[in-house]
Amino acid sequence: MLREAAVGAYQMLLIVLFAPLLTGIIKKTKAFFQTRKGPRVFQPYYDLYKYMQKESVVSEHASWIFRVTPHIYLASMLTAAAIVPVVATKSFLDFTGDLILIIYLFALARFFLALAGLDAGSAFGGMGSSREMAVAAISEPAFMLPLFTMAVAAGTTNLTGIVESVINGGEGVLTLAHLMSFVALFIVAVAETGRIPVDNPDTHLELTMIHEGMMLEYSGKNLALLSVAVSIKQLLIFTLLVNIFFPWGIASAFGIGALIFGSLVFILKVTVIGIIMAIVETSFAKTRLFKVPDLLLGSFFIGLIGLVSKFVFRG
Amino acid sequence: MPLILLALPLGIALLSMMVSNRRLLGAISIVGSGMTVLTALLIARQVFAGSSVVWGQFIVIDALSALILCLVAIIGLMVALYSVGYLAHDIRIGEFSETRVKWYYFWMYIFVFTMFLALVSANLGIMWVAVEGTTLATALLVGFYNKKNSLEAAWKYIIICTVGIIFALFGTLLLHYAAVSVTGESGSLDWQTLRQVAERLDPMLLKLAFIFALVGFGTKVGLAPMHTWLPDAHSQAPSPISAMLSGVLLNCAFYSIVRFHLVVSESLGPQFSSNLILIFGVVSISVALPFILIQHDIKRLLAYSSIEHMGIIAVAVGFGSKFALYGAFLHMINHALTKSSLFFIAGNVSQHYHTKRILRIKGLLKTMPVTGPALMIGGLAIAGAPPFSIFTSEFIILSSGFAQGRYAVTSLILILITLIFTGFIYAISKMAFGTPPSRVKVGEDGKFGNALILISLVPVVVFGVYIPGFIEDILQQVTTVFIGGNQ
Amino acid sequence: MPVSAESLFVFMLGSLLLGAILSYVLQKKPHISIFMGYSFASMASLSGLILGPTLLLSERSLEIILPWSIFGTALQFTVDPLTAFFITVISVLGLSASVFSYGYARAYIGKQNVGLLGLFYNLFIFSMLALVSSSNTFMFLLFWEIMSLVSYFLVVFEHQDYRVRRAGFIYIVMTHIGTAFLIIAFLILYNETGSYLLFSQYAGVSQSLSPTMKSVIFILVTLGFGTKAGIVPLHIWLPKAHPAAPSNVSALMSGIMLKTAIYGFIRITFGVLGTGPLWWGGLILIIGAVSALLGVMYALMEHDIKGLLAYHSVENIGIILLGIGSALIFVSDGSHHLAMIGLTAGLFHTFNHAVFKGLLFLGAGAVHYATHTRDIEEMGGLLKRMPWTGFFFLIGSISISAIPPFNGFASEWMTFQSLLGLGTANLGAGINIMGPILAAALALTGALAAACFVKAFGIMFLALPRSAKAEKAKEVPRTMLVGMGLLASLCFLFGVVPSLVIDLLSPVTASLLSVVTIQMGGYDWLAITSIIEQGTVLGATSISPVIMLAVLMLCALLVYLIFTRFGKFRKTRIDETWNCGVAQTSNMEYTATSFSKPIRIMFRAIFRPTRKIEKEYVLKPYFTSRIKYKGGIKPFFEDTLYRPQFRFFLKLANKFTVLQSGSIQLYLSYIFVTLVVLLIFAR
Amino acid sequence: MEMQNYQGLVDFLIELVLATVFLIIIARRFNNVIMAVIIQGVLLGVLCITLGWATGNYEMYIAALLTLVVKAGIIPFVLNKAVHKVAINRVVESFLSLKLMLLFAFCLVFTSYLVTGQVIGKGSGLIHEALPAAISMMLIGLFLMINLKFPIMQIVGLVVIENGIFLAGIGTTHGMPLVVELGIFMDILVGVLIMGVLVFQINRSFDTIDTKNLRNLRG
Repeated sequence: MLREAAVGAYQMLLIVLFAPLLTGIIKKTKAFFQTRKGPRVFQPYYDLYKYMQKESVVSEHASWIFRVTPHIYLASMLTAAAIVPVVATKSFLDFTGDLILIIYLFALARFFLALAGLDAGSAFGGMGSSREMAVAAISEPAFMLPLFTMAVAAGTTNLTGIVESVINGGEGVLTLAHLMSFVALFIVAVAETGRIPVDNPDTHLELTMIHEGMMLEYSGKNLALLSVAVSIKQLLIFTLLVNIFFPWGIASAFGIGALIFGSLVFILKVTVIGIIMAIVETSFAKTRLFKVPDLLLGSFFIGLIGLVSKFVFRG
Repeated sequence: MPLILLALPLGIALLSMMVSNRRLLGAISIVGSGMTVLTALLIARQVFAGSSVVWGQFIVIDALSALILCLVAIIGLMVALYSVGYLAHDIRIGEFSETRVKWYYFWMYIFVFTMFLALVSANLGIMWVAVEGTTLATALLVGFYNKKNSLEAAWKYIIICTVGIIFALFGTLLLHYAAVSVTGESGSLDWQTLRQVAERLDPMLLKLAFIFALVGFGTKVGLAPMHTWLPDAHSQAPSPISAMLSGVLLNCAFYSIVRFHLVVSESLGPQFSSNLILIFGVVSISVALPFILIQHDIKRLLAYSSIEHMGIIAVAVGFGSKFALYGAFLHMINHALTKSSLFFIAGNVSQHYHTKRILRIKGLLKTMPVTGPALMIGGLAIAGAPPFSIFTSEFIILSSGFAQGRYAVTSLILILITLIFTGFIYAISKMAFGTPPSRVKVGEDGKFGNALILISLVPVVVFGVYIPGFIEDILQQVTTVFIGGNQ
Repeated sequence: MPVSAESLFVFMLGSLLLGAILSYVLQKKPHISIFMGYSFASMASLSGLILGPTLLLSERSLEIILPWSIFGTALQFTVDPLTAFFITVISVLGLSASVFSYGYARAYIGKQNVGLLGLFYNLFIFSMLALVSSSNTFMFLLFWEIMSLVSYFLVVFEHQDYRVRRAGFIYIVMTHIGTAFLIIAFLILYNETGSYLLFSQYAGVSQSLSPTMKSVIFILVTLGFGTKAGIVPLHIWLPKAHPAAPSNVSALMSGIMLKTAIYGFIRITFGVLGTGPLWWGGLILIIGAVSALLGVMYALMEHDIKGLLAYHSVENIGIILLGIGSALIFVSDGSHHLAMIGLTAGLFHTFNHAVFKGLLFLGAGAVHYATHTRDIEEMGGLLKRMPWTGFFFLIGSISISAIPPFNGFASEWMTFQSLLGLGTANLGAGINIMGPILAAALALTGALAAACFVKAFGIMFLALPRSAKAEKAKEVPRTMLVGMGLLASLCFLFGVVPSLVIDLLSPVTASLLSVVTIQMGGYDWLAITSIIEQGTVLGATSISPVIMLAVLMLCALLVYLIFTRFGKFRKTRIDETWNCGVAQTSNMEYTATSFSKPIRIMFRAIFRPTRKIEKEYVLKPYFTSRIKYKGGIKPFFEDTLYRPQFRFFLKLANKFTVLQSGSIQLYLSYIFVTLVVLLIFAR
Repeated sequence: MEMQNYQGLVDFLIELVLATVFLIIIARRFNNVIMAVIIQGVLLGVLCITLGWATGNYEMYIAALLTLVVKAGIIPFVLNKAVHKVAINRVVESFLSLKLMLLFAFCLVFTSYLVTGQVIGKGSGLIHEALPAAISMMLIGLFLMINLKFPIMQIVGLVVIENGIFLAGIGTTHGMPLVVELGIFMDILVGVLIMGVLVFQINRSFDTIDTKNLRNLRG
């Protein structure tokens, strides 16, 4: 019990601590491919520290929604982090939630952030909220479908259950359905983490931004909370990607050695995903907002092919 | 007793001729009608206690006649009560002079007399004479306003009804011809005798006789496509008379068809005449539908609704099962009460707004705090919405249709009724709701008529959820009039 | 003092009738009338709230036989578990709405007849309670129609407005046509099963029905109840009628009146028809998915707050039907244990929808009360002016968007589980594929609902007021807040402790699916666990909203501590919104129309957006003085499905009037022709 | 009975009655129409007397008397008065031309003979002749009502129909019971009187009596 709790806390901590680093790695990689030097990989940590020292400015028109949003956002990401299996299949709180809950925790965070975007009354925030909710709406089914394919295969929506069923399935699991679902989910992950070609995480040009628009009014400590939460969300999505589709290497017991091995493998895997993401980002241009549905629709159809192949080809 | 019943209206009619004071006339009519109701109820009590009332060879009253008799008497009383205020209003605004009031009462009581005569006579020939008499008695009442439209209506009424009913005379004649060799001259048109000897009559002639009688009396009932006089007459007559026409005259005419039907089905089996009646019923409901949907005259709307309801009763009689007949006569009671009070309401409304056009009547709920809600209730009731009585009887009729496995035709009727409901609710909501036009003053015209409307709506509401034991008993007895001969 | 359940039931119905009469009689003294009317309604709801759960937990049924009969059919009320559950649902919302109405109805004093409102309000609750308790089809139809009529009167309560009358007309027509289907279905049932009117007796004999007849009845029932429930495309009355009614009534209409249709549907399909072919469930699933998706999409385009909520009713009915549909599929397969999840999901969502939609409608009513407008474009900044209303509305918004830890999530989660259960079922690839796709559709629905409520809440309550009306808004009276608060706390309670409701549901599913023991894992205070059948774990999925909430709170606390303890500045500075250096005005805010624009464009195939730009020039074509932009969407179903039919019918009816063209010769020839035809054919 | 002896005479009278219907069709002026109605009434009366003589049924004499008084007396009188009072243009107008009307009427006669021939077997004596004639008269009467334009002509049509039924009555069963017969006569009498009153009133309100003006009530 205590041990499980300790492992749970460890997994959470790992996520929280590693998340800014991953952001740094992605930025660095992007810089590399853009033949820039780029900031250091630890830059996000410095940024956070810097934000913490700054004064928070809150709009006079904003309500309490604006103030609580960073807390709720970060808290729900932390809660999600407590549930997702990271280095070990079993997490302390795995009975508390399943993949549906995780996605809806993201929704909770998004809901408040979108409200906060509207709260200050500035047009930019509203634009960000509006676009965010639209993109989220169409990415949601595309996000869910591949996960559901996996869940149906495993017979449960519990993440630990899914992970275990993939591991126990041996080589047989690497089917068309499996791969298609992975590809589909990967495409959605681009949208969910707010990256090119859907969104540009580095822009502050009002007309192109989605996610940044909502956060435009935030400053100081509030901004710190939000940025760390956003990178946690990104890491969590990558975690889902790797641990659901390629869980091999994850610790199935709570031995110290297995945990250390699991942690290393996990870091390796998400870093790889991060690098791939950075490559994708540098090789595409940002699309128009109204082209985004096409992309996500494509992802949905790939997921659908995965689902259909699962039942039609039984593979 | 039956003689008193016949003598009373005749007496009042003659008395009215001698009086010219409006108030006195009203008093005579109310007192007389009250006495008529008493007599009718006494007769009904005797009949429903188990023995039919017979006087000589010409008068027989069984459960069926007694039921309609009571309806005629009761609605007659209500009309008498309502007429007082209605006529007073019309005289006040100069629609007609006071001297004509006595003619109104004269013809009205002649009308009541002829209806009673039709109901009590044992002889189908005399019944025919009486039914034709109702046309003649009401023709001048329909044209009472002496305006272009009312005269036109009266003219169409008398011509079409006379032509129609003359075919019924031919039907009666054929029946007579078929029967005379069996029964001899005296009993040849006596419906009791005819039912007994029906099996010995020539079926071919009976068929012909029934067809003529159905078309003839059907004209009077307002079965489509012989209904054409009905909307004109009902809309142009003074509202109390419309109430009487719609509420009871149609029932009396229907009664005549039923008498023929009973004789004929005895001989030919129930199929032939039932199916014909059923077809006419369905056609009537269908024909009423489009006119109700786009109607713009409140009284015509009610008139078409009468066609519809006569169609429903016809359908129920066509179904012919005990349950259906129960529903048919319950429906007859419900329709008579609801429709007559609706005509009173329409009378109030048209007098208050000086128009019968639905589109020009607005905000009734506000301008007429009693009549408005009453229109709402009455309209919903007549359209077949629960918890009002007509829903109950329609439900019974429909279920008996389904219980016979006639899914298609019963579903069709149900759909037609539903669409008719649409038309009604549209019209009612147009009139009841909204902001009243400024020219119309707020407030009811007379307390008396309103109380009457409310009283007559009481059974409409009550019968929807609760049918008193005695009504149930009466209806059972009426249905045995049908079933009794068959089984 | 021990009170028998029977007398409680009679008291419940009786006090509603009394309340109806009293509030009408006392209409000359509006304050007393309001007090009397809603006190009796509250009392009745309170007794219903005691009665329902008591009967459910003690697993007892109740029969009350009226002392008279109509054509030989005994009139009786029966309260079985399903009924008891619906009594509970009705009472919960009835209580809150009644408390709310104390304050709300005051707004009508001097403008409308509050006595009449009280009369119909009480009768409305009465008819719904009586409807779900009716034990035979005649009474069912009777109360069904009374309910329709009373609600019609409530819809047209403010009948001075032309649009209200039109909405009422469409409503009553649609619902009456729906009823016609029901009557046909019931009467076929009546004949085919050998002339019983009692639901309980149907159940026994319905197995002898031919499969075709069963399916015919099923279709009729689906159409009939579907019209009332507002399934697409029979929903068109709903977004018109709900906004037209007073808000306390809209809450009841949307929250519970639609649910009576769900009640009837479950009563007939599960209670009477029983096992049916697979396509029944498939049909219901597709109807559910389409209703859910289109409902929420149209809601997004709606800027009348009550119209928006009304479209969300369509959506939520769809979600309920997704649960019920999957249950139907499992029933046809014989897997009653799996069916139980679907049914529980459907019924749970029924309850939840009643709670949060009731809350939202009451909130909308409160906002309307304070601002005298329903157009959300004219609101804004209300959270500061009406903090409690705003808070409750926020809770409602989160709940309806199915976001944890509120109740909407709990039931939608169960619906997800039942849909994914289809994916694992052994019913062929078609069903297997359908399950996850429908689940994805549900996910889309949820996300769109969230978008919609971000729009609704954000535009209504946040930022600067967009009009003088909103500027002058004040918090509503306390009774209204209590009414909303009650529902808001239930939203939270059922979200965190779903077993409160699910425990009540187990006798219901047990009675309908004849699954004797409840094996749905431990429905304890912690978790919803999926089922265990015959010892094998079919799916060990669980969530525990309580623990999740605890973790969430803990994390939030932690974050808060970090936030306050670290850093140089302890306080935040209040300053202007950054707006490229220009002072912020309400004109700069994002509007609801612009908020929903991306979605309008993305789903243009469905919305068919229209835009109209009018320009006025100072000097053509270079200097414009004014640009007027008008955007909208095409009402697809009205344009294609209803209006042409309606026109056609009217045209046809007009054509028929030549029959009565006034010529007496023509009339005579009808008689002539009839006679000749009869002589020829009937001889 | 000595019926057979009079069969020829009776048949002849019946055919004459039928012929008067054609007189009405051909008549172009109201006076002639009314004259034809009188002739028809008189012929019916004579037929009644003949039948009464033949069968020894005293009721027939009463019927004959009534026929002569009502149908050949009062009704034509009322009609005549109405015509003189209201009809400015005393020419009968119809929808169909005279030729077509005649053709139609012949068809109706033919059909009724055909149809009644099927209904009633051969050799039923009197009825064999009277019934088809009666039905012809009813149908032609109705046809006249449909086809002729003035309200007064509709009364005439009605009278023709009634005469047809009366013919059928006396022809088949020597009339219905006397009470009924009396009632029928009274109805017809009162009916025509009331129609006459209405015609006066319509004329007063409309200033004319053409039925094309009577088409306000529709829908």
